[in-house]
Amino acid sequence: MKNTARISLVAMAMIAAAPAALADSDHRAKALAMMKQDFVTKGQATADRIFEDGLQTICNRTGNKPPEGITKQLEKDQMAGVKYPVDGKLLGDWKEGEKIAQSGRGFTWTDEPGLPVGGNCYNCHQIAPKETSFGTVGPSLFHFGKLRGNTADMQKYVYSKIYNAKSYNLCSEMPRFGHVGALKPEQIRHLVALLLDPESPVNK
Amino acid sequence: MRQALLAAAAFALAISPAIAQDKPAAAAKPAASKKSAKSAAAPVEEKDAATLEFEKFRAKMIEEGNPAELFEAQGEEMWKTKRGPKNVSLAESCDLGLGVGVVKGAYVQMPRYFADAGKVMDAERRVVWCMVEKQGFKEADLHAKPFASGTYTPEQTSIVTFVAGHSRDMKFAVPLKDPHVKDVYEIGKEVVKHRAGPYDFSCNTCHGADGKRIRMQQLPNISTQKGAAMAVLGWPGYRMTGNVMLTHQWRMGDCFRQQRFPEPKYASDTVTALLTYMTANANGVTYTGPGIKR
Amino acid sequence: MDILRRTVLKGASASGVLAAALTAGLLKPTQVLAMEWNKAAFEAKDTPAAMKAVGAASAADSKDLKLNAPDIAENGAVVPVDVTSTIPNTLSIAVFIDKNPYPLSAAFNFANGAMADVALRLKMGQTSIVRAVAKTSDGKYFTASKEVKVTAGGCGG
Amino acid sequence: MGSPMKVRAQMKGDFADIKILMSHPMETGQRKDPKTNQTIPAVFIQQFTVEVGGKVVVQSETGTSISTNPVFGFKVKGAKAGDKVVVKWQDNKGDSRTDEATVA
Repeated sequence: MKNTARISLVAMAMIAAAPAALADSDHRAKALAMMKQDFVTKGQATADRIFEDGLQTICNRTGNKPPEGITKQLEKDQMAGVKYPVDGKLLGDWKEGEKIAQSGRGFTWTDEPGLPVGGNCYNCHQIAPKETSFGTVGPSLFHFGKLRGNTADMQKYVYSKIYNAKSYNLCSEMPRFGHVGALKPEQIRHLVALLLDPESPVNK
Repeated sequence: MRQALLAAAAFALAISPAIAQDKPAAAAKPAASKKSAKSAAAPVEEKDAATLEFEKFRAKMIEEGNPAELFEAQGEEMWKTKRGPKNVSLAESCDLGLGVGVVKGAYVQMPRYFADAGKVMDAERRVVWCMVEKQGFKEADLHAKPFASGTYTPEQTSIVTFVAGHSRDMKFAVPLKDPHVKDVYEIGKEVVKHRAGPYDFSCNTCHGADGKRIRMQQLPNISTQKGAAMAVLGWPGYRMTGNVMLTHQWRMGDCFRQQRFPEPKYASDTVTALLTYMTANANGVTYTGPGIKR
Repeated sequence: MDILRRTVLKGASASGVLAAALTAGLLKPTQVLAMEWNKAAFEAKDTPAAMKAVGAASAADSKDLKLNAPDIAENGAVVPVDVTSTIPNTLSIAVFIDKNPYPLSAAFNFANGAMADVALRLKMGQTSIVRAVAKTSDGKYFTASKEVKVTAGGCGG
Repeated sequence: MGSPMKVRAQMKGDFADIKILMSHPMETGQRKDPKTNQTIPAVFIQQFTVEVGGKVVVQSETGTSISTNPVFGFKVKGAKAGDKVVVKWQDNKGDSRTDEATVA
């Protein structure tokens, strides 16, 4: 995150030099200054997390509606960073995927650093029907593969969407799980299986 | 990160997106049947019956007796007793905005601007300020362990609970006409939009739209009066998990924790700005007193 | 003093004595508190044993004994429960949680105008039947029960 | 001496509605201290009484499955405004507490 912070400061500086229409409002500037002063490192949550990276800056600056003219290209840039498993297999074990989907752990100041990070999936999505405690921040993924098929293209789509949701929607609310190192490629393909494997309860 | 930097630069300078054209093209999103999403969703309504049940029994528990009242009683004792190195009581020295010693209605009219401190302060911050300035307690001591844990309850928590209890059945009326308060409100509005951290979350990721849930937990939309009221009512609250009394300051910190943010300093400007934004959005709603939380 | 204690949890015949003793003010509260706590009943590890220890081994279901508890508890550490008996001459009410390590949770004895109506809050380790048992002055026992689901929560609060 | 209770009593028609909030940890003896991994010994209220107008109206025995900071509600007929309500509890460690209120 240190590196991210440094770069984002550069990015912010560049944005500050942008035309007036893009300039920070007075209150946003005050809010940023305030937050910079008020947040402190606790556990693994280091103080520099408060700084935006380049993409966050764009989304924050535009109210999550980046200008159409540049959005596609920026999404492509995000997509370019997606790393696939070395063996090229995108479909893992849905049972493992279910475990990852259940866990909401990781990255908070109360989480032990180094322990596996969860996918947080059920926090926001309905997935397998057995789990009735699910969130609604994201769309329901029940019957995801049943409705869309388990094609190679679909596997690649799901994989890259989980790896970096911003590849498809620049200011998506969904975290960039692979990009930030929360989930490893092997874990992401288990989640792909959870959503696409015909044997997964999601598609029953 | 290089891409993000380039992207930011491209955007900032408003130059052609042709930059970075050497990058491989994004995979096209495979076509998916559009009608699928709706038909696939299992009934969500059923779940909300559980939420209704929780709310019903919470209301019943508050009516029948909320352990928060034990803390109100302790706080009242502390408010009235001469304490601290200066041996004065808060009752004879602390102005919560309505005059020295006036407690009734003070909670629902904070955050407000305090000229003596030159700052907008929420109730807890003001209580701490009074304990330091009027009673002579050391700020560092009050900041060292500011929230309840185990069987420990900070004194300011009990005092805030007492203060809050004296605004029961009164309407929130954060003085937004005061330009100082309005300014802090606008800053708070920016704080809730700020996406950062490993998951790109802002407060608004969860609390910026109606009808969202994390797991089974309803997420109030704090930009609306109704949602802000849901978020503000019930604090300070007696938390059934751990049997501790916790303040709205604590809740803001726990939000940031789950947002994967670092920790906001206790009684900081940022937290006051957030509380100003949320509480003022709930202006006009009747405060039901210290609550009970899961 | 044992008379009162037995009356609360066991006594089939001493109830009249209790009422008389209480009414006459013979039992001072300090004496009441000095009484022995029914260790056998509170340390019984299953509901049948606990019910036996309070003398209520054979209790009949009754619609006039109402147990109000949530279908799903928001938090197992604080489960609000009300028990109301409209069975004439109800003397005491006991509450059990079948799946708790020690099922007997509390026993209340009513006198001098106290209605057979109590609100309390229970700790529940898991989903379980919650059971109320009422005893009448003629030594009869009645029961009512309800399952309360205890769920693991989401991620916050 | 335990911490103060909060006792409220109010006439509602022909009965006094009595609500009691006790301040007590109600340790079950089943919990472990996360730091030391030692079992925390049970500390819980075993008995309490409620008196109205000098007469014992409720006598209770309690175990470990009563919630921390216990809350109880009772209804007493024949009480009247002005009657004194006295609640006394005693726990398994011999600690006790007495508090009073007046029927409103």
